[in-house]
Amino acid sequence: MANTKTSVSKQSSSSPDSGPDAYIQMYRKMAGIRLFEERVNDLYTRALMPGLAHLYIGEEAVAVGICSTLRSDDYITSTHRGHGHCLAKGAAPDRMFAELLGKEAGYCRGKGGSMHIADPDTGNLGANAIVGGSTGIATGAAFSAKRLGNGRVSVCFFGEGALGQGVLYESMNLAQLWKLPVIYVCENNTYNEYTHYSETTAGDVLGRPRAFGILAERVDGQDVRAVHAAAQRLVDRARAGEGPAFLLCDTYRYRGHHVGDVSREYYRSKQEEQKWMSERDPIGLFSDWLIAEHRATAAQLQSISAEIQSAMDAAVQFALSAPYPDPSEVQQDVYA
Amino acid sequence: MANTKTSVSKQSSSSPDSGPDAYIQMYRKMAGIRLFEERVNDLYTRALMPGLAHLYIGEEAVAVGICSTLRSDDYITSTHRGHGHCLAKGAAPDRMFAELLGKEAGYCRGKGGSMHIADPDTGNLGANAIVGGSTGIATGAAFSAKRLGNGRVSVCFFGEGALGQGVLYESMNLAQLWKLPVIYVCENNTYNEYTHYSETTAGDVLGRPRAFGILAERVDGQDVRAVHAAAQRLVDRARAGEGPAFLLCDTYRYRGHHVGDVSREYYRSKQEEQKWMSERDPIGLFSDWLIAEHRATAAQLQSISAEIQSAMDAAVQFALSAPYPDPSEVQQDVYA
Amino acid sequence: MSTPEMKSVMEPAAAQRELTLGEAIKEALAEEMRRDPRIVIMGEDVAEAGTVFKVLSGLSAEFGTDRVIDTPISEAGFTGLAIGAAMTGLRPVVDIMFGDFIALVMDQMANQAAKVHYMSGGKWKVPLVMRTTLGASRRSAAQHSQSLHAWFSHVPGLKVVLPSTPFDAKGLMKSAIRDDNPVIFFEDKMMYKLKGNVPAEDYAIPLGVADIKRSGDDITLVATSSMVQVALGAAKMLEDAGISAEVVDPRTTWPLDEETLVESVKKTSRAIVIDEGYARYGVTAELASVIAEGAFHYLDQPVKRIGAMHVPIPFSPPLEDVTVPTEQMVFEAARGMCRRS
Amino acid sequence: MSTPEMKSVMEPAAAQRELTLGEAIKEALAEEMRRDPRIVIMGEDVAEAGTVFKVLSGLSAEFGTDRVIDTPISEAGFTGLAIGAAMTGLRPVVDIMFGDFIALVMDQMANQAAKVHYMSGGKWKVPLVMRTTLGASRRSAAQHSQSLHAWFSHVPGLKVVLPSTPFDAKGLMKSAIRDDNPVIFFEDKMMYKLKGNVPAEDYAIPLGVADIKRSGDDITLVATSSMVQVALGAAKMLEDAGISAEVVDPRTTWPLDEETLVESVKKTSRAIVIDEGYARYGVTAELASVIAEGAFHYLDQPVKRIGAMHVPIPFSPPLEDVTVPTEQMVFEAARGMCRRS
Ligand SMILES: Cc1ncc(C[n+]2csc(CCOP(=O)(O)OP(=O)(O)O)c2C)c(N)n1
Ligand SMILES: Cc1ncc(C[n+]2csc(CCOP(=O)(O)OP(=O)(O)O)c2C)c(N)n1
Ligand SMILES: [Mg+2]
Ligand SMILES: [Mg+2]
Repeated sequence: MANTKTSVSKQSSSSPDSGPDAYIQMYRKMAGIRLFEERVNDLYTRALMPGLAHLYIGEEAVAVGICSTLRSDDYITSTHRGHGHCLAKGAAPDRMFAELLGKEAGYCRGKGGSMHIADPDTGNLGANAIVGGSTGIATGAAFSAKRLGNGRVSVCFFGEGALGQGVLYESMNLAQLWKLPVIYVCENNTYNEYTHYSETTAGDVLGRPRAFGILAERVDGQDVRAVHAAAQRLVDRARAGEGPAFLLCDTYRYRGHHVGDVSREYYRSKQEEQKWMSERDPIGLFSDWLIAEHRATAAQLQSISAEIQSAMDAAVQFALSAPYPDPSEVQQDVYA
Repeated sequence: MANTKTSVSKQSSSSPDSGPDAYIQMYRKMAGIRLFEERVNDLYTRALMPGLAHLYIGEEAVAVGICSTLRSDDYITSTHRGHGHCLAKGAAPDRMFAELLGKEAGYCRGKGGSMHIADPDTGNLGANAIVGGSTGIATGAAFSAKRLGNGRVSVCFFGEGALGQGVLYESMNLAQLWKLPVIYVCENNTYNEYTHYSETTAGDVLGRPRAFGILAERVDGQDVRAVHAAAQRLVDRARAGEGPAFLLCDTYRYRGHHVGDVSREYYRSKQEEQKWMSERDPIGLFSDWLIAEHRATAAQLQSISAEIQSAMDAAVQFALSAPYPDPSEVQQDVYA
Repeated sequence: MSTPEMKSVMEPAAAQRELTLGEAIKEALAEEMRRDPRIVIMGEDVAEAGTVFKVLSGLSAEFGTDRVIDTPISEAGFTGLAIGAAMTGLRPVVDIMFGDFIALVMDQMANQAAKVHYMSGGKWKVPLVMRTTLGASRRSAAQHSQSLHAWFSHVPGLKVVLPSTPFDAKGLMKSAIRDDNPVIFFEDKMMYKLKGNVPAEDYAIPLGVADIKRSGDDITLVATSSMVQVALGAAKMLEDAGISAEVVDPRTTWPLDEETLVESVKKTSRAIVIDEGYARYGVTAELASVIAEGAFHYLDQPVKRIGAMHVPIPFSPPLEDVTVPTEQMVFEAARGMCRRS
Repeated sequence: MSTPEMKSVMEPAAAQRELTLGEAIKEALAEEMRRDPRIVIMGEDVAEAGTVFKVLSGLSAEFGTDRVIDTPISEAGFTGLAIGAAMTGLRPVVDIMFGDFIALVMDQMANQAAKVHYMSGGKWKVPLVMRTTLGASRRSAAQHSQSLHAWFSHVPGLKVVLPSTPFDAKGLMKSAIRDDNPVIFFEDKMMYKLKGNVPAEDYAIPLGVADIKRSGDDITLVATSSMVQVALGAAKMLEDAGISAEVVDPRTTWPLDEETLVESVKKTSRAIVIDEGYARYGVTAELASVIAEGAFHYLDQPVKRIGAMHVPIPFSPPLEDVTVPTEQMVFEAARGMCRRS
């Protein structure tokens, strides 16, 4: 049996790979996700988007901090709240929007929708609408990577609600037994739908991976540099064959569980929301830092946003005018 | 979230409830289980018993140490290796044998067999042939006990193989969140069937319940007094409303995974078996202690064994000559 | 719209009260919880949120969060817990948010709950109700759209209920709660807002009694859950085309009221079975087989089965729309059958 | 005993080699593993122990414990892992010791493996084989005796194989391994020692092609897995009674070779469907429906279904014995049907 590693080495939160360009790149991704999600909100409330939309707004630093340490052939699995992960891993907004609208040009030809974006070209094994449903899949991709010796790592994103699912523990046990290059990223945004996580989660979250001998760390999920630095260490370690890790990211979703969840007072206060948005906004914190450290000017950041806005305009336009798949496609791709 | 309690208070291994009579009673139970299982082995190898038989020989101190702290209306759930638990909780050998032979006089009218002995009169919720399958049930019985305020506790017996099943973690989380009077008793007999537990179990076993905030202790499962003392503390605590606990008992099964598992050299050595049997036999250790402490003489213990032997003769005879259920019973009791 | 036994409660003026199907279910639960303190509800977001479909809104306010209990996202764990609680003196109602998630509780339901009574020789009982959903058409994609009631219907020891109207929902829920066996209650997500007559008086509809939702002579439409509404819609279209359709709702797939199904088809000599689960190895296969066996010499053509198309449910609206049975489909199939012979 | 395509490999003298069904499965796995290094086997006690049924004995010695991998008792976990591995370049063969335990992997198989290809618009593939068992009669009681293949047969995206002879087992296993979809391979525990002809040459039997195991004119016995052996036994008894029975084995419940089933019944005009799963909402319902629909005008009486009795499988031998279909039962049913008309 492996030893339990519980120590967390405190390092500076800026990592060697993150030169000024890398930081701007991360900023661009975070702003891109934020603006993408704003458009989703808009499409949804204008009844142009079918189904459900779970927005990632407020949590951008997690996906970007992690994915900025990954190679494009590394794997991720994602969740019902998955747009941010997919974009951070390299998905193009136009095909994302197309998928969200059920169009043929979407990543899944419209068959998956918001909760099932998948894309082999960016190593995206798929968003998953079963809470905890992808923990085995992510672990299996790490198994392949190790077996095939291709040096890839696999990242399993999940909300803290997935801590309730037994398959997570089964997967972590396997990962540690077989020393697989998988990083379990727990996005603790404080709520399982409409229930505070403290009502569903006994004991100590980090103790859970640690009980299986898995190196586990906790990081401020609103600080993209901290997330990036922690992820870089864990990813490097996994790539070097040193086994799995678990990263707990404290974060917050600004909006409802899904777009339709508008009256939230019965489970959380407006003050709480306001506090996170005004004091802990990942994009605000990061842009303040970039400006204070003279890595960018406010004007530069604004022009990046403007650039993204017009790219989003075009992407939305692309998706809105793209055709639906022909109904005859419905029986295609049931079997390979 | 509840705090993680990790401290284990070291107490004397003799407990206040265990006067001389109580010890003799425990000895009687342990010898009873051993001799019961010898008869099962005999019946099985003489092809008089259908199905499979998983013997508890070598592990008697666990079931007896635990159940000797329970009230008759307390609950237990058991496993495929369940005869010892059922007997320790109060089942009568004659109806046990009858069940093992598929007779109408058996605890389940022959419908359950060796792996499904159940008996409301002794609080036995049932043995279970799904590894980990009863962790929820035991937790639910504790939920009822707390809700109904009847002061009962529930004990969930399982082998260390069940540490592989996610539902155990889901159950422990619920038990700690809701402070339920349930004791998880992990019988680590070193093997999951034909695989050493170290090949299937990453990290630290006690860390697992502790991660959920559950008080967890480890005890020598061959020392019935130690098991009894630890159980007494945990059961008292649960009964007092202080919540669940986990007791890891190190033990060993002397025989094969089931009676038919006779060539075991490929997964464990004869020396290993011999060592446990000669040095760590729970009945031998306990009788040595009883004699050394002048709580019983060798002659007294021998006469107890002789008594049990003739009771077993009668019980086996009862079962062998008992009738099978009428085939028309097959459609009874599908629905209540 | 009622079984013979139920007629009396349907007749009086009080019967004119209208509830939605969701309200009818909540009312059944509330009334039973007032009557029997052993009943507890547990599931994800059932308390203050009143479930994601808001079906249980207000129950936690009346009964407290000690009896309407939010759980972690641990379907297998809390189902197992509920089984143990049911064995030891409580009567839990377990909420599984989407029917697709029953895949996570198959061991607890099929290997444990369904078998406890039998394996113990009739000694332990599991009085448990599992409420869950079925039905597509909400653009929820493949993991939130399935109708998997065939799985449970296949397992002896379980009972499976599929209400199609608010009246039935309330009466069947009462029987489910009062039953001493594990009962799974499937609610079509698209029907929660459906309104119908629900008398204020206490009544229960026995499990295992089919209901003739509409009488007719030319063809029998056997339908379950929301497909009953589809069949009734098709029956109206057929009426305009001069065809008289009888709509029979088994209401429970197990126990199954074979006789009512078979007698109807003996009368009409034609049958279509409509169920929103996959037709392949699904509920339509059993119902069609029962009819084909029981009414063999009366049938003038094969029983037709209509179910979900045998594909994972796609997200894209124009694709999803062709996977589920519609009034038009049933109408055309029925008209074709009535013309042919 | 062979499909048309397979005839050639059956004819030569080499075909006289006999293997048990267990050996045939092992040989298929070993040959494919030699051919394709991407294949790995994982499951509980599959390595040195060679499974509890000893079916894989020796494979870990040849291929190493890196390719024949013992897992913890975590059916959902290692199935999920295998799905991810299948998506990313390996071809895992997963072993679920008893078919009853598939209840633990329904989410992984039905919500994940079955849907990945479709949900991703055809981009990701899941080339995975799940081997598991079915069948009662071993006095193993209710949680170790079920035949739950109907559950998987109901789920689009999965393929389901039920070999009935060593020859079929080897050829079907090869196709299952070479298939790019999740395939579940159900092996009857009671058939592992069954001997039969298995040619040494490489061959594969396509999935979705039924096999006429015996020709006859008076009645068609459609049977799956070990029930094929039961049907063949009954056919011999029937022959002595002057009745000529045709035995048709679909070999895969999905894809399903409807045509061969229907054509046989068109010829004989009588059919019995025999499957060891529960008849209710089970495989017999689908097969009977397909026949009743496809051969409606040829049938002179209803298709008869014979499956496990609708009860949890009891432990006690005299009880268990009456729950499973026997040669005698099939013989009597067939004789009754042939007399009646
Ligand atoms: C197995 C399962 N159970 C329940 C649900 C319904 N559900 C969807 S999201 C969600 C809450 C998830 O919370 P968390 O994991 O914290 O993710 P978040 O939404 O906060 O990002 C639930 C219960 C589901 N999709 N899958
Ligand atoms: C869910 C499940 N998977 C696999 C099995 C087959 N099986 C029966 S006993 C056993 C080993 C159990 O090991 P452990 O829990 O340590 O108990 P022990 O036999 O050592 O008492 C296995 C794998 C099972 N019964 N249930
Ligand atoms: Mg959350
Ligand atoms: Mg063990």
